[in-house]
Amino acid sequence: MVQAHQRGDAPIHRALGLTDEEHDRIVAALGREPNRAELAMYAAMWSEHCSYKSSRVHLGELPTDGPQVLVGPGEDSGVVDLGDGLACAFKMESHSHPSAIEPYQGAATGVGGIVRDVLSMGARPVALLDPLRFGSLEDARNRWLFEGVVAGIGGYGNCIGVPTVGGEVRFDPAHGPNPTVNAMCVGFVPTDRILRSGRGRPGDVLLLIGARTGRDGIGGVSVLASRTLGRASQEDRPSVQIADPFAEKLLIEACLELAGRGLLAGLQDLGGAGLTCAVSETATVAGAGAEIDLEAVPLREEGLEPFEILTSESQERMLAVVRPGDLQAAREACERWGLVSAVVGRLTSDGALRARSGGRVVAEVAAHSLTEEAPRYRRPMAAPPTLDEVQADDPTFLPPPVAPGEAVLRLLAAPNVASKRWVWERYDSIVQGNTVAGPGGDAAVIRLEGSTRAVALSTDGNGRYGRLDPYLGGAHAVAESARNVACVGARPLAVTNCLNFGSPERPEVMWAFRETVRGMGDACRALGAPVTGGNVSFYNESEDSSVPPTPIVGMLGLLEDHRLRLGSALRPGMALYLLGETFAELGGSEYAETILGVVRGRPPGLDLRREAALVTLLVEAAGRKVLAGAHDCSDGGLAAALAETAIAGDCGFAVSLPNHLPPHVWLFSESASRAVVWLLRSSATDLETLAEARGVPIERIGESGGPRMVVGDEVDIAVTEAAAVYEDAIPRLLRSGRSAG
Amino acid sequence: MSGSRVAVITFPGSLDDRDALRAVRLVGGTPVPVWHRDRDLGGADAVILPGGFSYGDHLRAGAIARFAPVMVAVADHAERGGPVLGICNGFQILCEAGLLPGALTRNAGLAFVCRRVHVRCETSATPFTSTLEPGEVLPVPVKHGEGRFVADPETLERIEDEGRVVFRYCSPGGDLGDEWNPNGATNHIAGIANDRGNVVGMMPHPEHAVDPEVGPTGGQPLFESLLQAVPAGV
Amino acid sequence: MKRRFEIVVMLKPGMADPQGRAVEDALPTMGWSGVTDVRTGKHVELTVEAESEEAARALVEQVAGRLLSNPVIEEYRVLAAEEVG
Amino acid sequence: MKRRFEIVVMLKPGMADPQGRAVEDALPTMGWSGVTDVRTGKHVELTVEAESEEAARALVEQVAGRLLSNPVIEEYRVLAAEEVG
Ligand SMILES: Nc1ncnc2c1ncn2[C@@H]1O[C@H](COP(=O)(O)OP(=O)(O)O)[C@@H](O)[C@H]1O
Ligand SMILES: [Mg+2]
Repeated sequence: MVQAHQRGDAPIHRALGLTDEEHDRIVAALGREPNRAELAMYAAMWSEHCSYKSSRVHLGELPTDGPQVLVGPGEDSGVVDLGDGLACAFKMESHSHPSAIEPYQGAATGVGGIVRDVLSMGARPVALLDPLRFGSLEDARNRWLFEGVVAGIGGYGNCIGVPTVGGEVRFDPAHGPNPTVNAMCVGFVPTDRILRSGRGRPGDVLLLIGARTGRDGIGGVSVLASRTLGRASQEDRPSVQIADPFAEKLLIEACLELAGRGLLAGLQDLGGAGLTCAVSETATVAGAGAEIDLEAVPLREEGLEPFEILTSESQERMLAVVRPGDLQAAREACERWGLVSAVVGRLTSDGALRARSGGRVVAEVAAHSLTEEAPRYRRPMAAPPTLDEVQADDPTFLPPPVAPGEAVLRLLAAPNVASKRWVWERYDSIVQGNTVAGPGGDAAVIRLEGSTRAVALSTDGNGRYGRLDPYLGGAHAVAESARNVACVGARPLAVTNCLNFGSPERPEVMWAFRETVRGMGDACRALGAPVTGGNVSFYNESEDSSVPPTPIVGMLGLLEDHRLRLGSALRPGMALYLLGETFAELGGSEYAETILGVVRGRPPGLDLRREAALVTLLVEAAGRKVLAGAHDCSDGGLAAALAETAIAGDCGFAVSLPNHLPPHVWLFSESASRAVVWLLRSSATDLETLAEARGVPIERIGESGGPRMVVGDEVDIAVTEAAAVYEDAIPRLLRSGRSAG
Repeated sequence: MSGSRVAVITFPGSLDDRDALRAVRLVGGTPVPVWHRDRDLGGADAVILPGGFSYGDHLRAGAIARFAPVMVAVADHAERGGPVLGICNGFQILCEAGLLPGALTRNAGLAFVCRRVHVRCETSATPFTSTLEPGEVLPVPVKHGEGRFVADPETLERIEDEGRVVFRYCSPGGDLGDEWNPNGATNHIAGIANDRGNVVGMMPHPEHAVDPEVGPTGGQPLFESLLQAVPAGV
Repeated sequence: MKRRFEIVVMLKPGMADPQGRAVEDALPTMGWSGVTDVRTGKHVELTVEAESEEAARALVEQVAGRLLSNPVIEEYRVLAAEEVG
Repeated sequence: MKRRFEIVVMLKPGMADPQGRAVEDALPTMGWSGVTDVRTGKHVELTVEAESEEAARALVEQVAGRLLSNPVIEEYRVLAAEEVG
């Protein structure tokens, strides 16, 4: 029988991250005190991480539908239509907390988790991207985190055979104690084979597939997500797990075989809150209940308590919903792939989630009380008092301390701008044989086998902008990622995102969060790219510091014919154009941070109509073969964009300066909605006509060719010199640590 | 007409098996998928051990896979002089199984490396290089963490003297040098053959270098050579 | 005075050991039965030059605890050292 | 009768050990001096059930020599076994 949980133990619920009010809600929901197992279940399910209790009310403002959306937020990952009977499932998630204490395993298990989210939809994972944020590489601990995280992402992605084709790395002192480690996975699934949840029926069998269950992340969800890192890192050891990518690879193949043979009524990954979450969600969406037998769960070690089995977050497990008639075939398929499978329960017709152990009921709660009745908070919000002053202080008009030529080289060596080759050469970006364009360009391109169609992928988020103006930070993240996919010729289709913030219990954090979501929402609406899913990671804080607002956007673009894809490597003998208009906007720019040493002022403005026009123009011009190549302007402005294309193509250029702006402003301003494009001179009028039709400002700035990068009388640098600086910047920072003391 | 039958083995953790099957198809051969528990090669004329992380590459790459039931059939096939190509993890498995000499150890840089490299063909005397001239340079990708070929001095000398080095990492122009060697392999060795030349192992991925849409095409000659070596229906 | 130390770094008890598990699962298929609880870890040998045994040991403890292992997931032990003149 | 064995697998003396070298190079940057000849290897622990000590040992030698180590590049040693009931 269920034994009562004494008020005297009240601190337990607090230790599990539940407030006294939440504890009372549980008592109300049950009509009695919860026992330990039930308390653990609620603690896990009502944690910020699982319930989104602080963010839900705001996320509701994001646009989520469009004709292309087949599955919106709420499921394990969103799914959009790619045409030709194929759909794309994709999602992004954070694994920053574990990565901060065990970078390799923390990052590796993060990849595993997001892959299972995509697998849950019945989709084959076809690509990974990894947006990362660290403190300065001058610091030994940050180098340890950086190298460990990159090794962990590669160690996992490479071993499961899913190419890692893109991502970002940015550096900001505020990320030192709180690195941000996000991972995005993209999968393909035939439209008629998408596994939507809610197909389960009473009587269906719950089949647990994959790794055995151990004492992993017990209460970890609560502790990890509800306590600040400083306190957690002592308590949360079991929450860092050892990744088993080999088991994940088998899990992928087994689950896809089951899905392909139509043996699944549903498929759920086991993530936060483990079995409790998977079973209660499966039951809730099916409008059913569930009976589970904890003794049937294959264990890695003896003596697990019921509450441990119920909330264990052991990796590399999936829960399949199987019709009784299909059970044997399903289990045989698992065996063939060398995977343990176990019938752990079945769906029932009453709404109760009932867990038995040794024949006796150890937990019994209404399934929906764990999910739908989780608390929701509209937490207090307040803009940080100092923000106005910081924004008012605009660096744009400070005198340039160095000549433009030197500034260009210093920007190319700035970690945010410098080549990330050191990172992406550690990732298998070609396995599966469909990588038309891997890392190094504006967006990665993955073709749909047997079709001319392809998806274009990019992740973006500029920490400086978010810090100075969260609304613009959110909007720019969407705009830049749309620009990036448009620069390869793809039309923005849909967005996933990961919102990395500090404690939602602090009004200025909650305010920044709301502003960020507003900015993202407006940009997504303007660019016709709805949000199909994402993840919120709060409590990215340690005692003394918090991450700045760090929204990261993952954009999915569609390329009708990947043979018309644009590259970002400059070719000689072309006419160089700048699309979009340049304003005196150095606020929050890479130039301001690297050359002037200030992160102040107002970030570049964003006219979403202009951004949408630029995106449409790029897609149109690429589709009509007017362009030879394109590269968007982002960190470091026009100067960095030009230099990057020159380095990529080992080809110089000569451009002339306009007279309406000071050279350093024109070169380094980060005005949005701009891209550099090059084309045969014979196509020039076509482009100009298209640009005029779309109302996109266009300026012929020069020609490509020769071994040097020349800008008026201000800049004259050999491409090889620039390339050396650009490529060696990050390796040099890592080496410096090894030699110097 | 259906071309020569080329088996591609799938071990638990194989990753590039689909790519190898696709490459065989692309050059006009008949791909024959074979499972690690199978005891025969499905009547194939040649067999490819594909890249990947068989058994998670635990202990050492290939250490567990070489015990798979199908490896008996692979050994028999090799014994009869049938063509065997081990790519990346397949190369590692062949070394672990003793079908090729030496071993593949942790990259000198201690990190996985995925990069387009160039390799120089050193001999035409294998079923996979018969259409190539020694000295020909092929652009192909590598992607591995344990690709540094090593062997004891005597073995190394024998391999070199007997002309059993099939490929060496090189510059686009065919020159040798550490800057062109992605893993620190001894003598820049990227691929070797057994004494009869019918068993070849290589770290680079020819199966990822046959389709111009997704990469270089330096792998095509290997598959074309193979189809010539084992004509359809012979 | 030089001493040679051996350090063993193993995952903490209870932590999953995928490599050990893979080996254990593979053994029967290779015809070896009766082997259980396979755990794998790192073995490091190094030579330390220091005035005293204590100083050397202290250094080894430092290196083992801060560089060779991560206390969050691993534990280490230092095996008996031997003098190497 | 069950016995717990420990097996150490190290690269052969002549073989380059880049990982050991990396550790050695990292030490001074962390302020530790006097450490040399760092060699890294694998440490494996396993439990064997067999009638006799001899039978158990024979099995361990098999597993260590044919699976856990590759004689081309590595050598192994079996550390003293202990009974675990
Ligand atoms: N962590 C990473 N993993 C994989 N690829 C990365 C990573 N960081 C950067 N890249 C790649 O390097 C290129 C440049 O990155 P970035 O400067 O962020 O591009 P952009 O500024 O156009 O968004 C992109 O192709 C990106 O995918
Ligand atoms: Mg870009």
